[in-house]
Amino acid sequence: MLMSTTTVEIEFRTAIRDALAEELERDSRVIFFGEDVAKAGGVFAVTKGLYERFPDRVFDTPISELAITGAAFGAAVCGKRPVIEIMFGDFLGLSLDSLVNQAAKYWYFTQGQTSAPLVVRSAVGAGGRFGAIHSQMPISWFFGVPGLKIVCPATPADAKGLLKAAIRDDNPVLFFEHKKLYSLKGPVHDEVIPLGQAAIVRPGRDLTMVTAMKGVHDCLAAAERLAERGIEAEIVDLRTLKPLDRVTILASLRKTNRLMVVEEGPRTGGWAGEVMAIFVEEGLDDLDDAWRLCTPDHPIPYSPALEDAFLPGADAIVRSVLDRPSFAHTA
Amino acid sequence: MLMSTTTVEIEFRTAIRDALAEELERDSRVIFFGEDVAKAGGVFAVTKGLYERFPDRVFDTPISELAITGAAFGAAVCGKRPVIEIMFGDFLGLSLDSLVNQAAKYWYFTQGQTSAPLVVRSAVGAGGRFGAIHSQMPISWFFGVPGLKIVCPATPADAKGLLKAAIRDDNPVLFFEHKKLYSLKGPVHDEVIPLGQAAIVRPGRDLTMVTAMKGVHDCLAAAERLAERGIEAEIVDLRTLKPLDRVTILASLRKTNRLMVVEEGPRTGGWAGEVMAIFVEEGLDDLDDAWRLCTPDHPIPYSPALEDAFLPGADAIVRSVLDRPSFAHTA
Amino acid sequence: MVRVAADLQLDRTTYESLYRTMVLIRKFEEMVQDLFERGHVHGTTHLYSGQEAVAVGVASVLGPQDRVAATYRGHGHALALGVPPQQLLDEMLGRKTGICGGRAGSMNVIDLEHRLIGCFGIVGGSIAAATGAGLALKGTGNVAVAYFGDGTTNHGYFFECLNFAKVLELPVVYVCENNLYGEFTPWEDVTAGRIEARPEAFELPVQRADGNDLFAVRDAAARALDHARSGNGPAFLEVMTYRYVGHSRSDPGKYRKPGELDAWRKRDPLLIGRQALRERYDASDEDVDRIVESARVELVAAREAGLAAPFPEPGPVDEFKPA
Amino acid sequence: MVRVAADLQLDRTTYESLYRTMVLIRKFEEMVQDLFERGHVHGTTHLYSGQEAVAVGVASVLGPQDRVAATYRGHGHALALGVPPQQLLDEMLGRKTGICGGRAGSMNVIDLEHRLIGCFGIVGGSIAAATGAGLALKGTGNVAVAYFGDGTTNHGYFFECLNFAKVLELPVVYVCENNLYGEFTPWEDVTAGRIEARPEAFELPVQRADGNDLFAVRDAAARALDHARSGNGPAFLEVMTYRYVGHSRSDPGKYRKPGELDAWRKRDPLLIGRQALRERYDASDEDVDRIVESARVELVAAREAGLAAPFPEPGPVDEFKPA
Ligand SMILES: Cc1ncc(C[n+]2csc(CCOP(=O)(O)OP(=O)(O)O)c2C)c(N)n1
Ligand SMILES: Cc1ncc(C[n+]2csc(CCOP(=O)(O)OP(=O)(O)O)c2C)c(N)n1
Ligand SMILES: [Mg+2]
Ligand SMILES: [Mg+2]
Repeated sequence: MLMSTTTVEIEFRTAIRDALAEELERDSRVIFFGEDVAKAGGVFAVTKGLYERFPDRVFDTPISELAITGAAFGAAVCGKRPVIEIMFGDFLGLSLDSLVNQAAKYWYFTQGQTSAPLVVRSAVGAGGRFGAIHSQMPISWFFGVPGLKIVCPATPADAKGLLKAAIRDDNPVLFFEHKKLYSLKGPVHDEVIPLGQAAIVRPGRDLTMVTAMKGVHDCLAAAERLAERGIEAEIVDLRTLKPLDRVTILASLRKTNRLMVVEEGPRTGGWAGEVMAIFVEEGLDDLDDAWRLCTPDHPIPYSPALEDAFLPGADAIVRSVLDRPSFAHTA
Repeated sequence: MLMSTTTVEIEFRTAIRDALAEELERDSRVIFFGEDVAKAGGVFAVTKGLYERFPDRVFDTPISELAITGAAFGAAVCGKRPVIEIMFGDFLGLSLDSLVNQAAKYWYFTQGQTSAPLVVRSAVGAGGRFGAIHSQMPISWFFGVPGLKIVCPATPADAKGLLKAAIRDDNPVLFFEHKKLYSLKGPVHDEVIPLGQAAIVRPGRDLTMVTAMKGVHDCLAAAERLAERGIEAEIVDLRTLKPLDRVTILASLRKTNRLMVVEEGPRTGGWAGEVMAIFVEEGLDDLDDAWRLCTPDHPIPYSPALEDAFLPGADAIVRSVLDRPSFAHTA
Repeated sequence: MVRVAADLQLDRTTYESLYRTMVLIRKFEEMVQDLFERGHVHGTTHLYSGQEAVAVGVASVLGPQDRVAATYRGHGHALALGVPPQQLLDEMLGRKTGICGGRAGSMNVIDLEHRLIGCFGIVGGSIAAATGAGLALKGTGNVAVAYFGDGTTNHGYFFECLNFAKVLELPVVYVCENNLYGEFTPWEDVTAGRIEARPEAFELPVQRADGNDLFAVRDAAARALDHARSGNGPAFLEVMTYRYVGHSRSDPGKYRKPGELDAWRKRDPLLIGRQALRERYDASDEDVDRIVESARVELVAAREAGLAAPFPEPGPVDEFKPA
Repeated sequence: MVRVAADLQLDRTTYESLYRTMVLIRKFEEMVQDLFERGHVHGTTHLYSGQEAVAVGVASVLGPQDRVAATYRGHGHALALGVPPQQLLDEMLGRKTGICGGRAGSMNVIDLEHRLIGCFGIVGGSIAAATGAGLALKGTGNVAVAYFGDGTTNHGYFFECLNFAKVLELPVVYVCENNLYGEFTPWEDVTAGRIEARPEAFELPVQRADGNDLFAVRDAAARALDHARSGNGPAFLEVMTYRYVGHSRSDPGKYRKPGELDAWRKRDPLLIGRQALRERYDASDEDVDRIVESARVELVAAREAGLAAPFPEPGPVDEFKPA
């Protein structure tokens, strides 16, 4: 292609499709399979047209998550670069055994001789009224597993650049796509974005907001409103949860001394706790305040009246900041 | 029984067997099943003799973790109180879907009309040279799931009292048995020990060690050696990881101002991070120092030479304390 | 298996009420689709239109203490079991008056009072739940029923549970609703061999029935239930049927073979039902229309009341059931 | 399936080397057990004694680019594939010189150089891995082999993968080593119907063979491999065999039927192998003893070297493979 950057805005879902297409094109070891991903193009219309272009390497499977994930592992250690789709992240419980017990340990067992380079794409997150079993964030199920990378893009550009990096990565990678972002439009580039690097998507001096995926947009909206009150939030989009970019987080905290972690996911046992633990371990001297805004510790409700209140949107973020003693004077 | 307390010491495994037997005796809704648990009495000889006493309610199953866990759920919502054994905690990936997507959500969906009262017993933990796929701590897979209780006993008395409580509890409960504790002897009582209450197993003023399971014994041994140097560690045995006893932890921290969390499990994404996050959120003013001692972020090695170095035993705990600036003068 | 001539036992009143339930389900689904399009029902729904004879036929031979586990495509199963349409609709509307207070939504309906231990959004979840229910019911003379689709017969839950139930001789009837597709994929494309060969391999008694004919379903279900109820272990039923609308909201619908939908519409369970009312029970067209109208009226009222019902109030929720 | 008269192609030298491998496996396992009892091998081990003809028979007809996935009971499969006994032993001893540097241990051995993509500690893991290997090998003329036991045929992985492989026509040979027990449980107690009925339901070609007779295994394996290699999709092989020692270290061993062990010992694969050497190849007792002795000597040396080998040094390990 001639243009390395384009100002044309494309949808998040298209960015993912383009990344897949370009990697399938670039590397004949890449294969892509899952339920209804080929002929039908995916239930979120993410993968339309790929089967037509790569009929030998894009295919539909039975409804068999154990087999799909296990087969991805076996193919990966025999030279392929499989990308699989597990339709909803909520179904990843059925993939966990294979990912954790096989894929994540291969690199260690073989002493670096080889590894299991595979990518699991999965639609996650709430807000779509899909109810408690089609809206979860399965991150906490995997976050404590050594050897698995976890990618969580917030924009079309990151979705594309990170997915390409994930496919080229030699480790098993979980690639989470927030359903509420699929229709988000934005510019994209041809860059491969390295895994493990957070991005400062808004600079600020008063407070560091650490977040990911849809949370980035909620934080951005909240930050605008906080700015009207003179509070300048710096927003760290983690982009990759594993490996976690401690350097960027800590650099921001050294500036602001205040940490707010915004995670869509249950408060107990989420990655927000890990970010806070890192802060304590590495930034104790700079610590003025630190807290997290997550979802309550109960299943995700279906009713719009309940789901909206359940999720940490921009309103809740603003409120949560203004509730802190150190910002109370601005409230 | 006449004696409500006995000074006879029994093994951890016997305490579990007794709890099962007494609950099977007390409540005819209790059923117990799993792989090789009945006729053979379990691979760790925990459940010997139960089948002979309760042939209708204790039975062997096929090697089918999906079915075992799913059947426990279905039986629980139809009036039974199932206890299942998943032989090694490492296999719980195969149980996750049913526990997370069905059992943990029933109470919420039915608005408290009913719930899924089931217990999953499982042998966990390293140190037995079982290698990376028979030594894991699956806690992090479940720790972020609302609606699941997690019990982690450290002594025969707690194993018995907590298992009885788990069986009587109306929620799904994961009951983890550390392999290295099975042969540990100790006194037992007839008490049912409420879930969600930590125990101060050693008082101290200088430092709070928060830990569980085998870590309790390692911390106790380390504390004796630290005491020789004038450092008095208070040890909190969590006993239940979910619900987590914040009150006991925070009370101890108000006294010592220093927190060390000792967790057998990968540093990233473990429950140690959650304890530190709680400390930050609720105890920030009292914070002098806080850190965690966990296992490195890679799979568990088989070789004794590697496994011993991998695990946070008493030596490592002592070293870790003496490495802190605030204790450096005593080193 | 014992042969039960279930159809002979159906008097006109009973059959009329079964026919009415089929009509109610169809109209309920049409209403849900309409309310979805108007933004009152949210997220996604999986409609049962076309498969009514299965749920109603099976439910017609269930006992009061039997238990049922259904799927995300569960409105029909729920209504056939007697879940009040009002409460079911209110759930979909996200109202406080919903059967689960608006917490669960279309895919996760539970109504223990009406024998429905759950609708399960995970493929295979219904099979596991019913297998466990069978464990609880063993020896009581009651039976657990699992509904699931053709696509689900490729799932680990299916195989593990069928074997489990057979080994333990559990009273479970597994009802596979073969509607030719799992989502957008024809079942033959992803399924090796015949579906019935699978339960046969586990030595379960297997029946196939016309899923659009209530009498055929009822007859086969009665035999399967009887087998399980009498302590002979699990039984399997494959019913051939067809869904008229998309798998769920986002269905591109390209997969149907030309003429397929029309051919099935000619064998519409409501059409067959109406014919039966006329031919077997001598009902007039007006008699049938009166039934249809009564179902319509009931749903019009439900719709109105549902749309007027209050939303639940957000508030703190206990994570655990207290002691 | 094409019939390959594999046994006819075995010249004496080749057969002698296969027989020697069987002997090597037996003696290796005896050595491991002894070293376990002396505290040099740790944790748990699952020995292959009694099943040698399976691993050696199948391996004897594998091609150089085929791939194998084995189980926690994998020493025999590894040795049959050519994994050096020294490196395998050193792994069990936890030494730096082990095939995985002491990191993996008995249950998780991997040796890609010798076609072994892994030994899998999770029941069914080998089946999934081989299925994926088949995906990678499709169209290359190479085949993936999965080993697993009777008990594993009740696991979700088994069913999902067999269906998956058949639907996608993957070149995989599934070898079920039916040794009558899964851990301490007789297979009939937990298995509904015949095992072969399951792959049959998926329309895989199925063979049963005497797992204690290398020629029988080899013959059946050659046919199954040929089927898969020629692009006809997966094939299934059930071999009947018996393990002499406990399932693993903690085996109470109460479950064996009286006389069963003795009866199987009379059909010991080494006995049958020795007979074949004598009868089919005219070898003398001394010829055979010389082979046995050579295996013994190799292992005595391996034992000595293994016990003298260094332990790995603990040190920081990268969580991820760097770019
Ligand atoms: C474990 C799991 N995998 C995938 C899905 C997504 N999904 C929902 S319905 C469905 C198709 C099921 O087809 P079938 O069993 O034939 O039932 P039908 O919808 O046709 O009634 C799929 C793949 C799911 N809900 N759960
Ligand atoms: C998923 C899983 N469940 C349970 C176990 C424990 N386990 C190890 S071997 C075994 C028995 C397997 O029996 P079989 O398949 O017949 O193989 P064999 O050991 O007889 O060779 C069991 C239950 C396991 N490793 N993985
Ligand atoms: Mg279907
Ligand atoms: Mg076996």
